[in-house]
Amino acid sequence: MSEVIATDRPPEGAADRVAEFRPSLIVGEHSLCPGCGEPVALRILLETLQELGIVERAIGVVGHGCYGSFVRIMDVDVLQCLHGRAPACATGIKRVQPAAAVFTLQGDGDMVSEGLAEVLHAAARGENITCILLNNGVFGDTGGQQTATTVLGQRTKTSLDGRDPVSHGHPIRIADIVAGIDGVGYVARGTVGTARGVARTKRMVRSALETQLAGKGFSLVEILTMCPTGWFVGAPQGPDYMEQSMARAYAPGELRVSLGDER
Amino acid sequence: MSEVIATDRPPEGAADRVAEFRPSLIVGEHSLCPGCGEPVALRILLETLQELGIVERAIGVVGHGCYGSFVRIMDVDVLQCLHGRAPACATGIKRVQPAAAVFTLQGDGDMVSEGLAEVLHAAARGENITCILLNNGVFGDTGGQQTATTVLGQRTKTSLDGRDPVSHGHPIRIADIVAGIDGVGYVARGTVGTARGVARTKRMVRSALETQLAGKGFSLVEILTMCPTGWFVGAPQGPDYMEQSMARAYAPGELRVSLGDER
Amino acid sequence: MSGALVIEVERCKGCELCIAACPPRVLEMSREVNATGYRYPILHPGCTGCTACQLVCPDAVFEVYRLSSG
Amino acid sequence: MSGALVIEVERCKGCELCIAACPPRVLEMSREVNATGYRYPILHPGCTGCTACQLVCPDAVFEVYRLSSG
Amino acid sequence: MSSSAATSGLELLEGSTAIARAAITAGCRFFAGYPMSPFTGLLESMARLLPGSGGVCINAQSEIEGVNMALGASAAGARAATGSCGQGIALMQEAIAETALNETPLVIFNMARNQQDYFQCTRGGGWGDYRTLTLAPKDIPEAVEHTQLLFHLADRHRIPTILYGDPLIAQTRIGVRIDPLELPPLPAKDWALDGSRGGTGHSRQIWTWAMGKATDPGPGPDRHWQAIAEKFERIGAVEQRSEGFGLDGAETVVVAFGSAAKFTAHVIEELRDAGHSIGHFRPITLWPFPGEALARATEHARRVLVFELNAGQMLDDVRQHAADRSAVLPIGGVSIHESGLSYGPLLDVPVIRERILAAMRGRRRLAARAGLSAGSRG
Amino acid sequence: MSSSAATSGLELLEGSTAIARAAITAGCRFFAGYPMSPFTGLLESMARLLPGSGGVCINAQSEIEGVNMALGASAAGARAATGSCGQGIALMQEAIAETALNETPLVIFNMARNQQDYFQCTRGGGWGDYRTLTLAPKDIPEAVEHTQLLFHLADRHRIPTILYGDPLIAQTRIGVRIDPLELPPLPAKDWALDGSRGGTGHSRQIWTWAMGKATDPGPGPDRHWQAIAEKFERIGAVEQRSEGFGLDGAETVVVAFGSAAKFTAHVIEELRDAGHSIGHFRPITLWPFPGEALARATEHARRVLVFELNAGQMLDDVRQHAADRSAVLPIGGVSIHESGLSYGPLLDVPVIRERILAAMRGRRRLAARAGLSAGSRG
Amino acid sequence: MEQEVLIAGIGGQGIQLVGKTLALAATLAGRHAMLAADYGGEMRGGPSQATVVVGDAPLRALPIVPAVGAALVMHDRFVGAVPERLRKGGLLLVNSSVVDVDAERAARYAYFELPAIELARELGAPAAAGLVMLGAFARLSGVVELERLVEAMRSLLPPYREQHAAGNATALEAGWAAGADRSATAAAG
Amino acid sequence: MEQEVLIAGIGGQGIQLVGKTLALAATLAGRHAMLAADYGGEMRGGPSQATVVVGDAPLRALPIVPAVGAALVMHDRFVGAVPERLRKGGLLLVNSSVVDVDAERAARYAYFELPAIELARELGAPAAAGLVMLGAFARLSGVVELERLVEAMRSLLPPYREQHAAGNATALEAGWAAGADRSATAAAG
Ligand SMILES: Cc1ncc(C[n+]2csc(CCOP(=O)(O)OP(=O)(O)O)c2C)c(N)n1
Ligand SMILES: Cc1ncc(C[n+]2csc(CCOP(=O)(O)OP(=O)(O)O)c2C)c(N)n1
Ligand code: SF4
Ligand code: SF4
Ligand code: SF4
Ligand code: SF4
Ligand code: SF4
Ligand code: SF4
Ligand SMILES: [Mg+2]
Ligand SMILES: [Mg+2]
Repeated sequence: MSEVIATDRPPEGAADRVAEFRPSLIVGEHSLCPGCGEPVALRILLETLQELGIVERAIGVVGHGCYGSFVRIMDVDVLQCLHGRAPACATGIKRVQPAAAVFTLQGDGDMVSEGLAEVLHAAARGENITCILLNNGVFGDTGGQQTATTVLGQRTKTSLDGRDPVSHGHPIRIADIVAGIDGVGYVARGTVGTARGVARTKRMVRSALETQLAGKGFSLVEILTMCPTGWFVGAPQGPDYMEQSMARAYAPGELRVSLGDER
Repeated sequence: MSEVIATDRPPEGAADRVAEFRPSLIVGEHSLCPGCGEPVALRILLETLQELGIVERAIGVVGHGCYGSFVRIMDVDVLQCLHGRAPACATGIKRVQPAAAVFTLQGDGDMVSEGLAEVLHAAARGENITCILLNNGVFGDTGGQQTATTVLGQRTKTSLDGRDPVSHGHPIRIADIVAGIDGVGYVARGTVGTARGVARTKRMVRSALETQLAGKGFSLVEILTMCPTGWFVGAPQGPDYMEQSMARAYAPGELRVSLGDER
Repeated sequence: MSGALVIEVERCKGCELCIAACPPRVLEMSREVNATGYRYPILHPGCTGCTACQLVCPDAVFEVYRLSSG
Repeated sequence: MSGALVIEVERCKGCELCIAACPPRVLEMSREVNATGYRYPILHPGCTGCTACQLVCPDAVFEVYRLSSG
Repeated sequence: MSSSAATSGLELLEGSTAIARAAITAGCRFFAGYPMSPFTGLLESMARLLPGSGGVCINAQSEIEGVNMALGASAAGARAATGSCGQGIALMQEAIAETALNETPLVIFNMARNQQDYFQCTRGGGWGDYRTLTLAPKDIPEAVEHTQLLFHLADRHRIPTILYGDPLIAQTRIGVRIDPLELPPLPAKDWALDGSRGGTGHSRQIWTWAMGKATDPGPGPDRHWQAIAEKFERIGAVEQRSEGFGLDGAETVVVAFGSAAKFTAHVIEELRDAGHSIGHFRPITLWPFPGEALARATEHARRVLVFELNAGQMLDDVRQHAADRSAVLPIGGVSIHESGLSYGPLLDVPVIRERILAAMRGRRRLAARAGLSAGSRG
Repeated sequence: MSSSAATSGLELLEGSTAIARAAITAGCRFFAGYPMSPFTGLLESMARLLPGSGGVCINAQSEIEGVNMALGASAAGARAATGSCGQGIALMQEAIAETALNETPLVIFNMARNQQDYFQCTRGGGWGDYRTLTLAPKDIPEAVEHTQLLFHLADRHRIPTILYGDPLIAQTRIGVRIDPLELPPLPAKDWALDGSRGGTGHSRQIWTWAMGKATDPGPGPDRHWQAIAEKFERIGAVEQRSEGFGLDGAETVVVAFGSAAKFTAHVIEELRDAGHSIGHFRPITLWPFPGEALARATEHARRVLVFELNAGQMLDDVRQHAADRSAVLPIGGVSIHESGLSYGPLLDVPVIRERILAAMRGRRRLAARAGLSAGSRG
Repeated sequence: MEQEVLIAGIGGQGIQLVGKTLALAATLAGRHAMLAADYGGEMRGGPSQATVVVGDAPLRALPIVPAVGAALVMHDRFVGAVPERLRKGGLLLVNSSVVDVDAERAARYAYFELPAIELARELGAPAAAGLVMLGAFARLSGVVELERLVEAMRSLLPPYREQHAAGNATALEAGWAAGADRSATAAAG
Repeated sequence: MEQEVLIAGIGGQGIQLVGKTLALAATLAGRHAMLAADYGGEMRGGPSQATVVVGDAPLRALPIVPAVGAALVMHDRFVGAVPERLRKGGLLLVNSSVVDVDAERAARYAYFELPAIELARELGAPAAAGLVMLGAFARLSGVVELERLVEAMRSLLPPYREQHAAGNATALEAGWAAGADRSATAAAG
């Protein structure tokens, strides 16, 4: 396996391009850490908007976290909102522009810590919006402290010897809670640690947006994303670490579906 | 049935007093409406503190609602806290006084509307406190507007034609959500519309406090209480109305128990 | 078993919850009103001392006795 | 099926996620570093054009082709 | 409605309802709020009236939800409002600052319990350099006008604006006419989010840090916040509003705002009739404080008496702008109704008259006690 | 630690850690906060250090949770604190006002991103008549002292107190000594809740409305809030702190606070060495603003230059207290680091020197542009 | 000239409804009216009062009305506040079914009384005693015509209480009639 | 007299660690030290810089240090800021493995260079180039003794990286040794 194939230009013979670098809706470089899962989630979200043909009526509401900087590179209308309040802002937008495809992009700190009330009230209202949660179990942006979804035993800067249920409490399984609330149309949990996970998560994002377009109520996709920096592991170890910690506490899969089962 | 028995003084012969007017911990008259269920809940809570012998280490944290005025008449240490934040305040108290019996007294508006995040985070933290929810499905104190627990179809001043899921969303079953959160020791739902309901609810309050005393984590008792004023029904109709609306949406019973089943 | 009550009529707010709660139905609302204008319960024979009225009353109007000789 | 890649090595941040993700294991990290100091993937023969590398890469380094004559 | 009422055009409306009607007349199409006395009536009126006018009213489950919903609706181009009082407005501080810094117009109805929230309205407890344009109507008819003006000014300057009401305005019922206010036209909201520019490289963005898109960079926080500060300075210069009477050469000038100014004006008319040299000055905008007008009004005054139902908050502004700072004396004070929900006994004509007369007789010390001052010399 | 360091007593500590150590030295036993730069380091230090000192630190799940937890812990008698910056402090406004009005001591660490939150600290956006005693240290050693002083003052007056820090104080590392501050003893907290009086008819109560118990009535909101206002007036008179140099007869006085004052002092020392008649005045307490000292310091000044890194907030206080209001000129301005998280290029010795010299050359207009003023005449 | 009237009684007597009816009737008649806010609750047995001001030009009255020219007293428990606020010589109309005013005090006012509860009971509308008083007051004071009162009363009734309209109208009419005969209401005073 | 030193490079080169080691070493020596806050991230490839001030009395230096008396430049990508901040005649020590300073510029300073990467690689501690530079700088400037540097370095190592202690110490020593020989580091400049 020593021969090296040239990869500096497209192949010469007949060939189909089956995967682009990234969707054209990403219009600049992100500055996130090596091995971060969030840019992968952004890509599949924007690809899905394009595939559904709803780019020109999409409005995003982005919270505070490392993904917050995506506001500079995503070529859709965006309200960068206050930490935790995206579902409330999205509600206001959707109610005055019912034809828009309104989504939020939030982290676990944003949605499950600071914004727990807002997301649950929006869900119970059956608000026709789609919330995308990038769950890495830490406040990445502020350097790796414990959030409401940090799994037991995980070391963070505010749970130095690992999250201990007695002092630091238990993680909240937000997707499970939301799935149990009346008014909710779609809830799923995916990961971006493996190629299969990415492909499956993309289908979930599509289902969530379709649920909104069909007026079937609130939809949520919780995406488990790697944060090697906040987990204090090497970038290559991200997916494995995720598999062994977060993905055990938070089982991937569809938790609530209300559209006919096209898949 | 026309003979009328004198009731202006105790009977003369040998007799046991089997029920007092109210526990000695209630030291004044409340000013709540005729037929309100909240004073009944207060009574059983204070009786239970006495029966458990924990009056001198009980600290209450009371939210904003009609029950807020109980602060004047309950003879235990009380922090009257901000609307919705009782579980957070109770956390601070309990952490610095672990031997105290710390309880909150909150309404549905207080706990499930304004304070949803605080109660859920306290539950997930497994905080050793007992939260008492007086759920009447309306903001009673401000005159009967829709809360997060108003049942579908109920008319309130902000859902004039009845709560409609499309515009006003669905009610939140808070006890069910809390029962599903790790770190929770005891969750139950009772009513005060009937004598049996009152007696049963009192046992629930006792179990909740015992759970706290045993250090088994967060406990919640949701008590369905009549609010004839906010429901726009006559006081005598309160219990029936409750039976047919709230008690259907919110089934009474124990939802999570972690102490040995002494009962 | 046989019971007796003390009813503090002046504290009553006339909500009638006790009336429906009494298993033998021996409570009835008065015709007269108390000083704040509310009708209040009066007791007819047959009280069992079950305390149901006291349990449901929001206004602490009842004290219940059980007579030792049934 | 047989595939080909374009790898924009200058965008790579060396996280190695693509290496583990490639089913036939035909990607390997370079010895050299790019301008910002990161090692990057190089391709050995055997690519199937499955797009796994592109799916997992956070930095949009890959473009994947499937050769028509497999 | 009977023919005479139709002729007079008057309808008997609770203040809250009158304001709701004015808001809808002004084009408000989204409202979200959370009950709190005495704001509750406005929320209820909106819930009753807005759906029938093509709008949406949401009984939010918290003030934070409410204000952020309104922010969202406004970002999407609708005239939007929220409201509360005291504690509820405190919870909105973060979002109010946000709307100022990301330039989303927003109208906030602070149907306050009393006048203790002057600082809250005029300085705010949000973050960063921002201000909230605040109108303090003296009664319901003026509140009806102010409500319409606030929607206009919010859009015109892309700022948060506040109506500082109180229980007397919210809960009194009067015969009133909801006449649409004539206001100059405004440009279309080409900044509002509707998705339409997605994929063009010029999609829209609302962001406090104003970083822009990689394809369409914005100024970034340093330049953007400087620009915001300059904008507020401009607004501060052009939007000052006040009124007064008897100011020409008056020896004593009384300054008061909102409902309280109705009471002081009443007293001062009496005193003028009795021959006293006294005038009345009422800031209509609390921010921008009508400093220039006050300076002119107090040029010849020997004393400037500040009557406000709090421990001395507007005092800060009066001290900064009265011609002679050392002539300023507080004569108001904290006064709370036993319910905790409205004014106490100080809002009373004889009490006010006595305080003014005492100050005019030179009993400065007594009157000054009401003020919360940081060891000032003034 | 090596012997020389032991001799010098200096430890190299990040400002956040030094403050955490000072807080623990002062007896802080409960801390709850939510991450936000540059406050995060303090939270992390507390999480690291407090459990080993018999205390509790909670990484709260929001600022609102954090401040209310701290309020609860304090109500139960512990020295308790919380913190954040800007937006996070905005979210705490309701609770900060509450602690002032229900008299629960509380220390709030506002590790701010810059100086744009002067109004937030000194006026607040809470509700009602209250103030927050605010200390603005100029550097880490002073922050270590101030931290201890704030716990003392919070308990002594039963009020909320604020440390107004910034990134330079939070994130710089210096060799510093955490010496316990000598402070007078305080009475026991007989008001704190511990349950012990339950059932006696005199159980304790902490309640903003101070209604008391039926068996032990309180003053109620009217009298209680008047008493609170009077208390703040007293505190305002006795707790003013400031320092200065070169003020005797100085023609120009520069006023600055916090870290910025370190820079202005540096420049003014240079200018004085160069023979200019210029002095420096630094408010140490922002509330109570040291108005009397400023008035004295500016008695002979021809100009009073205010350097603050915002659009002109302390200006309000300087205008109220400088001997001659019309001599006051803002020379600071909004200046933000491109990260949005710290100061921009204005906090620089040559820039400050140039602005002062320009003002001294009488270029008033230019300098004044930096200020956000409400059409003042001053 | 503005006419102010204080209506005082206890919760459950419909004090606020009487106030609203009067203010609305005046508005319907094209006059300017104000009903001052009330901060007490409307709890049965608690104090309840309403103040209405009516005039022909935009009102100059303050929203807290310290002194009134007329008072309508429905219950003796809360008659205490009246002397503080009713101007000397003002119109004082009391519900003599439950209110006793001593002759000395009555002499200070233009005093009238009406056994409103008995009257209402006779009309078969026992809950409408307040409207009987209002009818009489309107006639005595000339503040507004009977038709306007009836119109206002009807428009204030929620749909589910429309069955009370007829009884209420009768009550207003009976009061109006009683008010016509000044001597029938005027007491010995 | 206070000594200020600017340490500049790119993320991944351990710039912050070098700064901390120096400041801590000075503190351990009983001196007053300050390490100014840095607002750039520490992202690999991004700019990274640290400024340390050392003195014998409480420092008068401001927490943003505009001008320094010495600079330690680890990477040429970010050498740009140095001339703006380094005083004329100041000590300039560059990592000649990756930094090229033209003679003209070098002449304005007390210029030294050290092939720190090569040196570190030779010592078997390729990641410790920064510490090699620091050792040399300490010797050249006299700011702190070698033992203090080693002590500081050790106490900054987290437990799970203790295995690096020996290599790091060697790197500091090698730098210290190179710094002794002024001519060995001094370039032609
Ligand atoms: C009110 C408020 N509090 C705190 C912050 C600081 N803050 C910014 S990003 C962030 C962490 C967000 O964590 P998460 O949402 O999980 O995103 P991640 O960085 O992990 O992707 C926090 C706490 C803020 N911006 N606003
Ligand atoms: C921050 C804040 N918002 C609003 C209020 C106003 N408020 C006081 S009581 C109350 C209703 C409480 O409803 P609930 O808790 O259900 O109690 P109930 O009156 O029904 O017993 C509200 C909204 C407040 N006190 N504080
Ligand atoms: S800190 Fe974590 S979430 Fe943030 S960019 Fe780095 S890896 Fe991603
Ligand atoms: S409004 Fe409802 S909850 Fe409040 S006192 Fe009346 S009945 Fe009880
Ligand atoms: S004690 Fe029982 S039986 Fe007796 S009156 Fe009460 S409810 Fe009826
Ligand atoms: S339940 Fe109590 S308050 Fe209600 S009617 Fe019976 S005695 Fe009276
Ligand atoms: S396309 Fe598939 S086979 Fe080819 S390099 Fe990528 S992952 Fe490997
Ligand atoms: S996944 Fe992407 S960024 Fe990571 S090593 Fe592979 S090509 Fe580079
Ligand atoms: Mg996260
Ligand atoms: Mg309720």
